[in-house]
Amino acid sequence: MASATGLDRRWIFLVMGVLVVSLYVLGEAAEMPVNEYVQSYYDTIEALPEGTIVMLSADFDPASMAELLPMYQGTIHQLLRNNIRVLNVSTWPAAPPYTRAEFDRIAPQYEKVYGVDWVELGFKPGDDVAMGQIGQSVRSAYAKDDRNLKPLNELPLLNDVSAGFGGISLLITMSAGYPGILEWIAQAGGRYEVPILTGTTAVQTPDLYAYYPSQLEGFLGAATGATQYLQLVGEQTEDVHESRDRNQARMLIQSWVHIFIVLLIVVGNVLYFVGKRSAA
Amino acid sequence: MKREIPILLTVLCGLAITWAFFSPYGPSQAVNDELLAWGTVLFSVAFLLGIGNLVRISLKQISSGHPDRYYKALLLLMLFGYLGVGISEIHGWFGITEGDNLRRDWIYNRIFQPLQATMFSLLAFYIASAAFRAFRARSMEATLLLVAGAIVMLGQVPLGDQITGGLASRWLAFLMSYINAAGQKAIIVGAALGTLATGLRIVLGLERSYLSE
Amino acid sequence: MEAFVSFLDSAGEGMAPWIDTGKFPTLVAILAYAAVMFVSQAAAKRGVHIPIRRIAGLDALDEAIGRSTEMGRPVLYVPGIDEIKEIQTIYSMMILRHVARKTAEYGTDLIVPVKDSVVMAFAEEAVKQGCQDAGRPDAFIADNVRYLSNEQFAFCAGVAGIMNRERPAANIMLGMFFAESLILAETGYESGAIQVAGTAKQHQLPFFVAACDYTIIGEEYFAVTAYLTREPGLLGTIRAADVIKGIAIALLLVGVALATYFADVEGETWFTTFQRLYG
Amino acid sequence: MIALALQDTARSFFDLEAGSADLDIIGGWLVAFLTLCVFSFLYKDNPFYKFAEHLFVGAGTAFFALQYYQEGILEPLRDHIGDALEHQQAGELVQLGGYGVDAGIAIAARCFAVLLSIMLLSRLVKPGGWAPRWPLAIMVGVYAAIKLTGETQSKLVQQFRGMMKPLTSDTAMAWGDNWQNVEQTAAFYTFAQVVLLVGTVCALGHFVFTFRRTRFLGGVSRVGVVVLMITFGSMFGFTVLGRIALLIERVDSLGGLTGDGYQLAGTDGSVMSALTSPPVLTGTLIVLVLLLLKGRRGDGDAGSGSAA
Repeated sequence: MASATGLDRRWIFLVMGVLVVSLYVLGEAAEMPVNEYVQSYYDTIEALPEGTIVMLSADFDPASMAELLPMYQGTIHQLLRNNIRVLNVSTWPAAPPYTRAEFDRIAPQYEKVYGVDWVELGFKPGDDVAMGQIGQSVRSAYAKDDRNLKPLNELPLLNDVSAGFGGISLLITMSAGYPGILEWIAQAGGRYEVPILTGTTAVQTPDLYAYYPSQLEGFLGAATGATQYLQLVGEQTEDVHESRDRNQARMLIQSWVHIFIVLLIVVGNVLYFVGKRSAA
Repeated sequence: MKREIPILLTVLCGLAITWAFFSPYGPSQAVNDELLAWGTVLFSVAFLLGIGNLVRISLKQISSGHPDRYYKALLLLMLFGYLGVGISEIHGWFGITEGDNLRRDWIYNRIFQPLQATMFSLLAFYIASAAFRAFRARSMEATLLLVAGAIVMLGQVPLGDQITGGLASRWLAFLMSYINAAGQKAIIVGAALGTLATGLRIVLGLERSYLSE
Repeated sequence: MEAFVSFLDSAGEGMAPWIDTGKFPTLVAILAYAAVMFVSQAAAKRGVHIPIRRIAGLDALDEAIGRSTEMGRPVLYVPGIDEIKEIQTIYSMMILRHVARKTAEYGTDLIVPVKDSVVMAFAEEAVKQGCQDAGRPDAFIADNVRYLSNEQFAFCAGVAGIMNRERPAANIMLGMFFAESLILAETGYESGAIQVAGTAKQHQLPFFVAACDYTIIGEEYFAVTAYLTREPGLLGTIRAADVIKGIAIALLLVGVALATYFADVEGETWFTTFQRLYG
Repeated sequence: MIALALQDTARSFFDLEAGSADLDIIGGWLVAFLTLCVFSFLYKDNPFYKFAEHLFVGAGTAFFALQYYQEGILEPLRDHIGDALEHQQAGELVQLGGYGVDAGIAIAARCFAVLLSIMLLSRLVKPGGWAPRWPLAIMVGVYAAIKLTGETQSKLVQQFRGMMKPLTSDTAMAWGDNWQNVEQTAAFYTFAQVVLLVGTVCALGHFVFTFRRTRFLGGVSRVGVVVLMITFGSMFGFTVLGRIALLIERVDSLGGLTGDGYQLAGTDGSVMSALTSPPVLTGTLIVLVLLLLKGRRGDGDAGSGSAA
């Protein structure tokens, strides 16, 4: 077992760093085919009638914005473009600044009015219990909105929302871990049988295959899912082209780094077995 | 009585919420809603208590001449400075009011956000190094794992799929949708049964270890 | 029956029903599990023998300690990085007591780095008791249970330092791990130690399997604890989970068979469907 | 990353209103500096990293505390009770979970929550007292019950219900996780469904511990291990995907600071062009290689050990 490579790990760090930076400078893009989970996510939103209310829960923080922010932006575009009303909540304290910034940027493009077309309720502490209470009744979970700190009855959108997910036809969560999609599946999907869509980080993606299609209408898995989704949204929304191209370029860097890591595993193992044989 | 009342409270709250899950009856929903509200309030108070702990430990390290004492002082400075700005904003003290663009967001965007994002990206380097130095196909299990991992890595990205002639993505699809899904289902069921066991013991007042501290 | 259901549905004028009949399966599942669990726990308490399968990782624990003894080097035991409220940490303390007994019997040093000050008190107690179990209370060395840091990566750096400087021949990592699992397993592998890891945190298992010699995966972790401690509460829980899994599997197979049988919609039998599709 | 989209617009030196999308110049330099501080940990634990780490813990804790304070204490206590008082004066019911409750009862109930909070806070004064146990007990009961019911419903009942579907299908479906949308034949559909079913049952069977291990159960468990290892393998692959995505995003967002908008007054380089100009980069690279070579002659891996 004592067949340590004896190589200082910082050499590998150095190669890795140089690889990523030089690929970034080269910056080319690659188109990706779309998988069925992403297609289903996109189609589910497209199928919603105008004026429907969707609850969009931002359950992430800066540590996962690399994967989730592009999906979040794309989803907001798709929802607003289709004239769907959006009720924003969050169970992670660091997410509401993203919600505020994205709606500040995107909502004016579709001439949306705050309070009528979208509402930001902000962070709700309590993890599972927060989700339980948001489901039980949005009105008792929040006393004021997050943007203007107004009482909820001054916001017209909330008039169409009632207890037990009443009036809400779909829940979308951008989920980075606990609490996130798995807890929403229990508290919203399990209890109220609300249809759920989600975009998640790579670490959580494999878990979701167990829930699709019976408990999950579709999902965007990791940076690859985000890129595919932006391609779909980009067909009709020019504003996401910039973001789409950037993600496609990242996928090419990602490709090379993956090949590099597979090579590292292969070479490491060859050295290991050669070393073991010569030792024996 | 020191233990009996808390256990009684746990059982009452637990049963009320369990009952409300099965019963849409109005009053039971109202009780459920109120109890959940208490839960979120207490959760927040407990979080703030945790900060007291952080401050206490840091102060102790500063006063005992710990090698990191200057960093701990920086931590406290940042903590209280930021809290000061934020609380003034929330309550409108010193003429600082909360508007569309918050002052605390300035600090959030420039300090918290880049730092947290970068901390986690360090792991990319550690994975590369472990791939070369430690991931060994020393058993049937480890071999299966590494091969499946390699298929997923190559099948997910455009170039990786090209160099395998499109095989990687097909294998990926099958592995993820059927074999991975099967394994995940088993893990989910196991975890749910664990939650069920602990939950039952707590709701029925049999589990008391949380009262011992 | 119908009268009963309609009674449940009518709590009063304009009111929601007493009970949501759609949730009956969940109620039945909870009650069935509770019944099996309490019966098994009571049986275990009465001393009825509940067999527990011996898991490969368990033999590995003894092997690792034995090898450290031969080489005259210490054993490193990392009880995860979570607090004591995490159930895995509590179980890790129980296993630590067993490991401490073994190392005390063999006269090998046991180093236990911890990330939390409360866990440290529990770890000290577990090691002390283990030494007493072995009849060698003098084998307990207070300095070997070490509080390193409360920060995740600083703790990780501290453990890596111990691995590199004191060169333990066996690294045992049991408990709740997060992103540091990868770095710990890699450093341990490089130091040439035999490594046994175990956690019920599924997202860290791939790294342990790839870089450790033996890995205790998922629920096996609880079974190992039950095997070592014979704690009736835990034994009953595992037994109940097994029984419920058996029932669930049986229901699943019947359900799939029926669904396949009645899959046809337009008056076909499953056989004609089969013929049409594959014939 | 969005920074790039706006990179060529001129920026103010210091702007309180600027968001993450269009940092002011001070902000840009701060972001670049802190990012590099964290990356310096890869070489070795050092004062720059420690500085950044403590700044992070301080800022993070404060930001979280403000959120918990505003949304978890002020809103449900101050605002809710204020709201209920208004209802009381108007003689209206207060809606709790969709059910109208007398305002007086609602206020009393929430005042009890205030009392519980104070009991929990008493831990600061008297750590071992009886008072904090009450709120703690309520919290534990609420959490346990909501998880117990929600997870049994979704992860046992609905999960198994979802699995009970026909093994045959008369519509050929496309399958393919990425771009090979291969037409799936009916025979393949059945094969895949059988794999899923058998895989699930065997993996579940591997986690059965208290029944005597017959040859059958041993075989089930061996197949189960294969399924589980492939599952862990796919988790492994996805984790790699995720971590690398984070790194690329960091490089990308630093790249976003190379625009002309981030010139420091009096200099003509933007944040990152100053830091990543060829001489600076080459110099850093040479220094790193030299340091690493020097480390090799010393005590080998010990240096990186303390850095890990």
